[in-house]
Amino acid sequence: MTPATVSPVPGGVSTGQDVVFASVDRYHETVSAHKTDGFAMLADLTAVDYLVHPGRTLPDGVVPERFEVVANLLSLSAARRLRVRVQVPENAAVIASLWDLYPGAEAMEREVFDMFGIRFTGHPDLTRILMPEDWEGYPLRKDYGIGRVPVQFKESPGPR
Amino acid sequence: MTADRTPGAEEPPRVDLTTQEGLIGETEEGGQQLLPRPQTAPGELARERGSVLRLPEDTPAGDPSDIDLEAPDDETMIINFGPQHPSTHGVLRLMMELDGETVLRTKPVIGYLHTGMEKTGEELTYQQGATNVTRMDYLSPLTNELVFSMAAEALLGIEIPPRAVWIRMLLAEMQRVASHLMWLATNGMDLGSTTMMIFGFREREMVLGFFEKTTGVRMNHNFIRPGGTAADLPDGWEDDVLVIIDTIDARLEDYDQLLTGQPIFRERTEGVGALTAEEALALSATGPILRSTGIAWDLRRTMPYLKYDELDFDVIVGTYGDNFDRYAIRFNEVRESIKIIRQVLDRMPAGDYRVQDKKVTPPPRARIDESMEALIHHFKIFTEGFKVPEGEVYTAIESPRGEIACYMVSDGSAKPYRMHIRGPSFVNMQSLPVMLRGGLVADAIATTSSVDPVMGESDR
Amino acid sequence: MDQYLPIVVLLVLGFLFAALSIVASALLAPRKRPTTAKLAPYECGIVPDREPPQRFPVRFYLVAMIFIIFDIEIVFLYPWAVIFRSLRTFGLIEVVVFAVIVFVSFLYLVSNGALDWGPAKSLRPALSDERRTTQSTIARVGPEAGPPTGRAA
Amino acid sequence: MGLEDLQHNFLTGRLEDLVKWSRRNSVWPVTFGLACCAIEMMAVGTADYDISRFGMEVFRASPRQADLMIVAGRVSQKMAPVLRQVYDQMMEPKWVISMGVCASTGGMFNNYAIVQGVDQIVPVDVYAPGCPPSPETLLHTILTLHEKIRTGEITQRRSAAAARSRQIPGWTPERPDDVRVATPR
Repeated sequence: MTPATVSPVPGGVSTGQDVVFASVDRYHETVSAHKTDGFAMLADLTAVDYLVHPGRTLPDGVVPERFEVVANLLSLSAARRLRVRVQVPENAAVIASLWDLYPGAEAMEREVFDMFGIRFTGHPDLTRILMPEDWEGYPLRKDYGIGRVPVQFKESPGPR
Repeated sequence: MTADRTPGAEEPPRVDLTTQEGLIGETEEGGQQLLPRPQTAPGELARERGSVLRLPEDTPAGDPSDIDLEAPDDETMIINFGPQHPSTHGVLRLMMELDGETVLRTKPVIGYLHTGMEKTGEELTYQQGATNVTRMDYLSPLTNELVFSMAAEALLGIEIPPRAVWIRMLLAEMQRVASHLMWLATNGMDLGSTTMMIFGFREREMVLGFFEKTTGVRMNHNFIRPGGTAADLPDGWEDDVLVIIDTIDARLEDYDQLLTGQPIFRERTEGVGALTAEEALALSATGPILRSTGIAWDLRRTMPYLKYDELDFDVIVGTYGDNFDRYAIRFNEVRESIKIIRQVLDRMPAGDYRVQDKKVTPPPRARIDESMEALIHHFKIFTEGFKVPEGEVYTAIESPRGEIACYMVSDGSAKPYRMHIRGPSFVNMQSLPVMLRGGLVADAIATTSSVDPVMGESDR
Repeated sequence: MDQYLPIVVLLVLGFLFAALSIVASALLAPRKRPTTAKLAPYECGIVPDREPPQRFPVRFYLVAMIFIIFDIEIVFLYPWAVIFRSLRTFGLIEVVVFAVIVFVSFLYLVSNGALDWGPAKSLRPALSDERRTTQSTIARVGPEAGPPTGRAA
Repeated sequence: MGLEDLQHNFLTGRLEDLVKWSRRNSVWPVTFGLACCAIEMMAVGTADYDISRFGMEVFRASPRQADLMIVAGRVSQKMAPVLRQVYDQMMEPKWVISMGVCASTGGMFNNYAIVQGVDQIVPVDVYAPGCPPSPETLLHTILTLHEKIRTGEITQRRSAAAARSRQIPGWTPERPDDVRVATPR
């Protein structure tokens, strides 16, 4: 399923879709290899912050990191989906941009940068897309509070 | 700002909003805006000019006979097709550089309706999650709920009873009819035909009437929940649906005559906002935009979910990829949805409308009084919510605007660990710079309306 | 004197209407000190930070000139319209000649492109000439077709 | 001298009623549709629930020609200054309807992204409950506004004292300092 030259760790099948784990430096190669392999469209690109849930099931060759960038490729001719999951360490949260392979990734990567603070090298315009420009902090990180204004009649600041 | 604040911790200056000079707000978005050409990176400049297929830096964007992109800076004008604008379908801010009336380059600035729904999604249990998700794409709320529920069920690994599947398909297709009618209304209004606005909303009210009868509310239903639906269809629903689809089917001829018959409408949509198949694929556009370029990609057909593989319907595909094709596609998709609804009408099975697994769906209200066990289940589900085994899933379905998908990660607790919704409008809107290049400002209105962006789902 | 009475009445009425509306708004308008936001140009809700461009492309002025041509033409038609009945056919021929002369100048303007505002490069793909309907340029892919074999997939 | 300096006596009574009647029956809303409530606001504008029966025939796009701002939908932090700018550019006398719970109190989105109640940015006249308020609710809100115009002061719509008296003693509305609306300059 994956061209032999690139050596991402196959992640088996999760609910009917193939999953592939790539490392940060082989990420761009893996995606371009799959693109030539028939995956004509990048359906979605998002990230997950595994700060509070490190113990997730990963194939043995993969070291769990705090962030995980998930790119979802779609092959129209074979009607198949493929998820490329990449572990991104917290201190060096930088990963290659897929902008030159799929120009549609530009906005998705800007959203991941805006929400998680993961930088994309080679991205033409890495600025915030959803939050105001002068907003500090990256909202979707697990250590970022939800910013709830306490409701007047319920003094306890607990969950709703 | 991050921690919860106790009320009145420090006395904020109580600004009296009525009588003073008016608060000058900061609407400056710096890097997110369209900067003058010298300050924009070449890659971004090519992107804004709509040359999507990565041309080497030195070749001029598009073919040389193209518009004069090198007009000197002081001759061109950067305008805000701003957040508060009648024809941007919500709070989309399109910044455009114009040479007179011709659009040179465009940059959509979004985020004016960012509601932090993905963060809120991590705070709500699976049982409550549908209420949050249903407010994303407010023209087809049931489609959001469907994709969220299917993701939760995929993680749970449960099979929902056949009647629930068919009810979901019926509601999804009725929602598609309502959404396309709403699009026809606003597209007609944007291009000057207010009668189409009245027609479109009049028919849509009938569909909303049926939704109100079935789910209790006109919008934001929270009716499709993990495990099936919240309630059964009201009895006598067959003739309600029959009346609705027969009236709409008959009235489609008037809309066809009203819009296609108008030379102004045709003049403003034929050949305007053209997109080629390679550009649509490169920009990950889906839905009517992708189909208008000639690629027959409709998830209901190519990657069927629920019971769409047992239904007979056509996927409508365009040829030129311009506004008129997208109008024709949506127009005929209403007919296809009506054809599907007729098949669902006579093949709706009887039986349960939600799965009987006591851990997932609450017991019927009546049984709570009699059996202690039912009361315990009811209490547990509504206070703590049901636990979903650990894992991650990406389910995608065909919403009226394109592929809406839910990437859900669960850590075994009762709340999703990460709930990301792939909004079709968020991605389709990125193809605007390509479609608007070289057109007039009036064409920008027609093309933005033909992309049918819903800001709730693109800003999430 | 009676010939000029209607003109005088018209002038007085015009003046009165103008004066009345200015005085009324000065008298009745609430708070007179407009805030800085209210004086700022309306840019769809965005606080304008750049001053609006001064130079406008020449096409805008061309359209204004065309308007002036026809405006003057109408001004000349007014006196003609008052007495055209007594001029009989001579008056008719005279006004037709006048109109033709003005129209020639309009044709000249249109010929060298004052009115075609269309995009320099017509992005309209090669449209077949027959009239497009909601059925003509779409294809229906039924259940029997295999995976999408669209041109570029 | 202006309308606001009018003394309240029997001579000016009829004039006030006339002015209030004319204002009440031609309130033109500015299109400020944000989210789901905007769809219901549009539904109110069309044939089934027709607000032009109440003189609101047309939704003006530019604030210069509008009297009423219906804040229809949730107001995000990025949208707050834009909302304030459009409100400032509206002509006097102007009113604000906060349509839906998201505009009125932040609704179900009590998080970092939504301004918890539009009354922290603009003075609000009538709050419409519901999520989204059904068209009938919006019509009821509009009639309440008309009633308020009919019985209210001509121009001293909301003097500062009136706004403060309505507050519950001992509770100061928490106004997050990050509402990106700078203090006036």
